[in-house]
Amino acid sequence: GGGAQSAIKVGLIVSLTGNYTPLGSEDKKAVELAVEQVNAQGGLLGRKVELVTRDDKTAPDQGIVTYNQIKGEIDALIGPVFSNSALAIEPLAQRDKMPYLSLAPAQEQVEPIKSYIFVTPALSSMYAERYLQYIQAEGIKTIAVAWDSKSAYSVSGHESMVELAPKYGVKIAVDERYETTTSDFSPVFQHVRDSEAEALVFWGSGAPGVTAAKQYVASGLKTPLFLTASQASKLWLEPMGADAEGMTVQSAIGVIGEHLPAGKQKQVIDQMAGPYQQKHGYPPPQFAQDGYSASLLLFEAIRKAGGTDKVKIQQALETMDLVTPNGRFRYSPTDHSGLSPEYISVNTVQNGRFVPTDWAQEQLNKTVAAVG
Amino acid sequence: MLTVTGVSRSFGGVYAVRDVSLTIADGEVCGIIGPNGAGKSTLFNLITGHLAADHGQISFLGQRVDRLAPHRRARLGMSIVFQAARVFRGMTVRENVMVGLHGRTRAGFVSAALRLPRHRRDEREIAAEADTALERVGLAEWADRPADRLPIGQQRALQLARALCARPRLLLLDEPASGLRGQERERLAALVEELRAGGLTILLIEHDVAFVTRLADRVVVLDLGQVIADGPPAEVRADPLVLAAYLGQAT
Amino acid sequence: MSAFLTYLLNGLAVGCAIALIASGLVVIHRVTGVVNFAQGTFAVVAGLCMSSLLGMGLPHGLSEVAAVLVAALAGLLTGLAAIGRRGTTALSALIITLGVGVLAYAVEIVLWGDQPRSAPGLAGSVIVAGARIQTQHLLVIGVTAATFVLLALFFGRTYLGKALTACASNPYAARVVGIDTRLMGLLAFALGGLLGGLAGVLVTPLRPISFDTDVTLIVNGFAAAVFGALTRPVITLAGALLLGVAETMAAGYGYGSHQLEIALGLMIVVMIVQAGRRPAVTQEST
Amino acid sequence: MIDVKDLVVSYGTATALEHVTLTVGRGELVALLGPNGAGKSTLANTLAGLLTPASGTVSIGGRLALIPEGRQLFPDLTVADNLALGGWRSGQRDPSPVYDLLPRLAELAGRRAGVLSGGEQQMVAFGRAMMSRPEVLVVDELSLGLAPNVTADLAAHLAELNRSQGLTVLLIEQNARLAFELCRRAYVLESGRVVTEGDSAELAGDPRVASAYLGGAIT
Amino acid sequence: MIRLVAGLLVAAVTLALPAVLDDSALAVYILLGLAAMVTVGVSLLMGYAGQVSLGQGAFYAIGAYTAALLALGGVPPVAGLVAAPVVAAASALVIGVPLLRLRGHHLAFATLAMQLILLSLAGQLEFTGGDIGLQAIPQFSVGSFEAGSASAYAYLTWAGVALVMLVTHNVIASRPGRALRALATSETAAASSGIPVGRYKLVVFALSAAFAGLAGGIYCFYTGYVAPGSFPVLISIQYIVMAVVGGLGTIWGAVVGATAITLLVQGLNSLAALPGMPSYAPSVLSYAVYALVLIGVVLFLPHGLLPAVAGRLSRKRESLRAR
Ligand SMILES: Nc1ncnc2c1ncn2[C@@H]1O[C@H](COP(=O)(O)OP(=O)(O)OP(=O)(O)O)[C@@H](O)[C@H]1O
Ligand SMILES: Nc1ncnc2c1ncn2[C@@H]1O[C@H](COP(=O)(O)OP(=O)(O)OP(=O)(O)O)[C@@H](O)[C@H]1O
Ligand SMILES: CC(C)C[C@H](N)C(=O)O
Ligand SMILES: [Mg+2]
Ligand SMILES: [Mg+2]
Repeated sequence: GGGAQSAIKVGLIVSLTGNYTPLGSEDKKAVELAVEQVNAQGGLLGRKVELVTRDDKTAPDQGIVTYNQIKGEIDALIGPVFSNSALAIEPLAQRDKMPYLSLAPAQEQVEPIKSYIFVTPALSSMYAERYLQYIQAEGIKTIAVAWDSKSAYSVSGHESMVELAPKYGVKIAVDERYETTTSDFSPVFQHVRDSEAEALVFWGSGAPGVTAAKQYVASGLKTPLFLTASQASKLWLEPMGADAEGMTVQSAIGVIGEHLPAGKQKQVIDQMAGPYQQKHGYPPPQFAQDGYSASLLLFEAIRKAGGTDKVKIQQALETMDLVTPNGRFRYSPTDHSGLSPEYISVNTVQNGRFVPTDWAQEQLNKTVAAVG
Repeated sequence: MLTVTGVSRSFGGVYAVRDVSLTIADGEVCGIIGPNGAGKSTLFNLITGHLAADHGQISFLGQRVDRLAPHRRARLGMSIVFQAARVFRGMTVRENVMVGLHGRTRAGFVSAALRLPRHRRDEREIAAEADTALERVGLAEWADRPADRLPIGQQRALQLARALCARPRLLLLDEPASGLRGQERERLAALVEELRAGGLTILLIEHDVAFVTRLADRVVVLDLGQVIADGPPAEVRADPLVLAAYLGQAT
Repeated sequence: MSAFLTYLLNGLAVGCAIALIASGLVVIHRVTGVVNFAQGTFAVVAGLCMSSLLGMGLPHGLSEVAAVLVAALAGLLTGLAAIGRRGTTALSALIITLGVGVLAYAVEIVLWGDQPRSAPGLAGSVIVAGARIQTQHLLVIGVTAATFVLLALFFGRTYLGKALTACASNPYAARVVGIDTRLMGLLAFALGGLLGGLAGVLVTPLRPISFDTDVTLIVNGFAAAVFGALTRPVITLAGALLLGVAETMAAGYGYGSHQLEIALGLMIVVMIVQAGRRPAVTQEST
Repeated sequence: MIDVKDLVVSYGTATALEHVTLTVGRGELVALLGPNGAGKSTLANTLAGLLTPASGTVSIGGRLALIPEGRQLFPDLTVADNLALGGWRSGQRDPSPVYDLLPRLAELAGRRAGVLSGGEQQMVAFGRAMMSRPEVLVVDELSLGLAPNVTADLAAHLAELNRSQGLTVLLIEQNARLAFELCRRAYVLESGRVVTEGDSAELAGDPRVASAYLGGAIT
Repeated sequence: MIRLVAGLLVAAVTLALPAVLDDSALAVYILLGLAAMVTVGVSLLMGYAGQVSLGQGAFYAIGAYTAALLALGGVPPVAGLVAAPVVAAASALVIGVPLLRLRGHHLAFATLAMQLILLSLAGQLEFTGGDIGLQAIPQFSVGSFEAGSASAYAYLTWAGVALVMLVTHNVIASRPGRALRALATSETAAASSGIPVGRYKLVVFALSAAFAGLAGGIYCFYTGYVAPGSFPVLISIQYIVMAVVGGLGTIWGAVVGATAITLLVQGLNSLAALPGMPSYAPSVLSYAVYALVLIGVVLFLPHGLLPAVAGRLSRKRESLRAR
């Protein structure tokens, strides 16, 4: 970006076609909303913000092509929701010293840390840990875990869960893999039925989330079903319909904004949720929260950097402390994920909406109070 | 040259060839006739290895061949002209015939990919020999045409040229004259005579009995998968069994 | 034992759903010689339609029938593109059906958005000999069984069925005896669309459908249909059941993350064994 | 019955028939001779409505059946089904009259047509055409691959149908002797043009025709 | 003569492009070349030898993983790049022995299944990096020269394309090539001419796999990242589409097809992302327009782009001569 009056250009590469279209299109809506809002307030540092959007077609090589296409004109990049695309672009962004905020949750992005790469969604390890905290609080000792062996998100979530379970005194009695294309979960339920597990934690995103949950209802299994944040959206709620009632689902704090006590956190969430709902007719799902949070983080960094100097933006990000709909981010040179498990809620579905459990409500009240 | 001993082949319980034994001497032209569905083509497929026999043995040039793959038998010196024209699509007439030289040449993928000198020399020789064969069957002027557009008669001639290119010791012809008119038949007969004079052993299936009579030293008659007559043409044509099963009162 | 039976029954249900997709492929290929890569699309279109119609308050039954008819229409339109023009080869037609599938993405996204949808089906489950199975699964099994019986009878016993088969067996000869191969081909595409629609309507309550679900559907359906040489309904059904049961059993007995490898690998092995029994001459002779 | 005027048919840029005019009267048996590639099959296919003429007219005065070159069966269907489909136009479904004529086919009824021997296939092709109860029959190579006794039987059958029911036949046949025996009149086609036409006996006497079509090993 | 001039012209343009294109265009140019390389193999396999592979992406992946694993293991990149086609071809030989007993649709399915199985395994195995894949693959280098720039990769890629085309050209116009074309029509007749049908099918399968493997090797160095997600089954189908659209059974057709499809996809992608486009633009443009163009080309140019253009040119030339 050149003179003081020229626009600040933010790159956005997400999946607008291909498998991850439903995710990428939500991200895009939220980022567009954030840009609109900042421009309505006179822009950043007096300059307009302009989005340069590209479609990675849910393919890593396309991600690289599009990155190469726009890298010359953008000041910073909000990167793909598809972990594989993100991982393909990140080395290039790092080489070009391009400030990069990722929408993908893969752990590998921050292990090892690359100085220009920052992650916005909570990592799956955090979701795992949060669930274990909840499970411990509920007095559950034995659980079953099912996970999609073809999804990076679910693989690493499962791994963290296995690793952390002893710390919370939880035993994993059934450890069940399935595939993204699995269309029949009765074997999983059968194995859970035959075990002592007191809860079934289900890792997966996309179609299996709905398929399994529906078949769970039909199977008549009494062991409660725990789903992770991948299901915390209308993508899951709508096809589930009444079958979802009573199920336990994790989410980012932003998804249950209406249940939070007033304060800074709630205010930030409402700042997006209201207009989003108005514009699109439904509350912002998980992926929209990520997109919006990434935008806020980037805008704040540019503000702090006082311009679009990439080195300065990077420095600003590494000292970032900002409340977003995803929670309070505290990036540091040793932490490019910035979030902690406190910003994850554990909900049940009531009347087609996510409502925090008592335990989660209590925890979140504390978290939010700490934010101020 | 060729000895077939007790060979049988059935398809789902129906015998197409049943316990056939046959000895073909070097340089002999042997006609095979018989009613439709008698098992003539099946016998050819058994000899050339395109079908596996249920029982029996086949020896060629003193060697057991009944376990060998078709291309191995071809390389030993058997060439067949099929009843149904099998012309290679997407290739010119000349290229089709050049395929016939496959068994006699060596250049493989590597020398072709690298265009080694030996390969270039080979190619020149192959093309030259193919042209000679085309000349012999009267297809020279068609050499550069796409082969699959040829009229039926020319397709038969093409198959014959391809078979000859392999310089076979034994040539199996399955109804080579069908679809040919008088003049063309005449020319084919002349060619077969020329080949015989050159010492080639030939097995000839044909429903044109006059054609067979003229060319064959000996005629074998198959019916219901079995040999019902075997002898000099004139004798066989007079055989009452053959008359009843095959010739009818037409001749 | 009851675990085994559970896996078996559920595997059969999964297989039946695959078989329905495959049946459309078989019908179309058997008549036109075209492998219809838009077959999964018909199911998706029907599923999405059904969810919309139900959402608009139309009763069950009516919604399903309407959705299946829309799929049949989609089949007909696909047929017009794929075989409507004289001189389109089977390979070109295949690429056209691929194109139709992609084109459908755009239409579906504009009409229904990119989010997955579902629809209610038969709720609850039934206990069969100690094994629990979803009622909707039973419905799938029942409809599939009926469909295949009808298909087998139609192609094997009826004159029209034979005339349809004749079209792909030798299109030139079909015209020689006076059969209008184009009309028959379009009929087959419409029937294929109908069968695809049936699959979509039955599957949507079991798993969410979005515009790109067709890929999974077609991969499984193609596997089963190829198993039946793309022409034989009964063997196709066997292939589909093999696929479904293998997947469920693999999951049931602890190989959940290798379902795909096991099921597809098994199919390849069976095909190779079958192929070894057929000499090349008997396949080529005209 | 068959009336062809000034017919031109081409494949892409190549013209296969050039201004062909030809008639076959009701109840007539007419032979069509010509070297390979003359355009005989092209004419047959055009008569059957399978090729569209570039110009000229074709009119057929009754139900036409074609025995196409190269048999052209439905290889995946049984012999019985192949025959039954021959009756697509006429509505005749029962193949028993064909079985009476060609008893061999009755034995083969349940066999897939694709695995039959060459001659057996030719019999099916003949039978299939008969199933449509044709008034006009166009035969592209009758004797192809058939045993002599079968050829003779079929020729006799055609002659009989011609006598009893007035069947009109256009016979394309390389075995000119057979053609001249069966048909009273003949056309000779060369390079897409009719070069000679006339009485069979006359043509058989024409030295040019005789050497081209009657020569060779045929007794 | 005209052919020679045209060939030289194409070569000159190919060589000049990397120097004049910017990074973003170069990325397209490289991916286009890689696709062309694989497609030439598909065309050889399908258009000449008559064997269908719906799993060519598997060999692309094998090449990429081979080069990546070797490079990460400290082997010089050149060795990795040489190993990529070799390992791909070797895998094809092993897989081909059972698979090539199948014909037609059966073979098409089996190759598709093979790719699914292979990717599934790559996604689960430790040493292939699971679903996340292999990252931080070093740049390609020869001795002390490192291919850091996109133009270096462009030259590498197009050198590969030229090599692949040359090999294919030499093979098809020769004894083994004739044998391949023959067995495509009739395996029995081919065998009767002494062609070892099974072995030839295997070799051509391996050769086409080697082309895909070479492309995969270059891909891995260029992107520096390899994962199962990089090789969806759809790319295998895309190669077939490219081969058919360009014109099956012609070498240049494969290149033309790859170029046409890649440019179409990239063009629509850029168009859809222009500011001011409605939110459904990406799907409508990338799906609908792509599909309509594809259907239109296949319907109206059934033999493919190249034969259609070549046919038109030669007809024009003929009519000129006639005048
Ligand atoms: N693959 C097969 N499956 C079943 N039956 C077959 C098969 N191949 C041949 N037959 C049967 O075997 C018998 C012998 O067939 P073959 O082709 O050898 O006869 P042919 O003597 O050559 O007859 P033609 O003179 O009519 O060509 C026939 O009845 C045929 O139907
Ligand atoms: N599908 C086609 N495309 C292009 N040319 C064709 C086609 N079919 C036939 N021809 C050409 O048309 C001409 C006439 O062919 P046709 O098959 O009618 O000859 P024919 O007299 O029946 O020969 P035969 O005695 O060999 O059966 C030939 O030159 C042939 O090569
Ligand atoms: C929660 C989602 C953003 C995770 C996504 N399904 C992935 O694997 O990348
Ligand atoms: Mg025979
Ligand atoms: Mg003809």
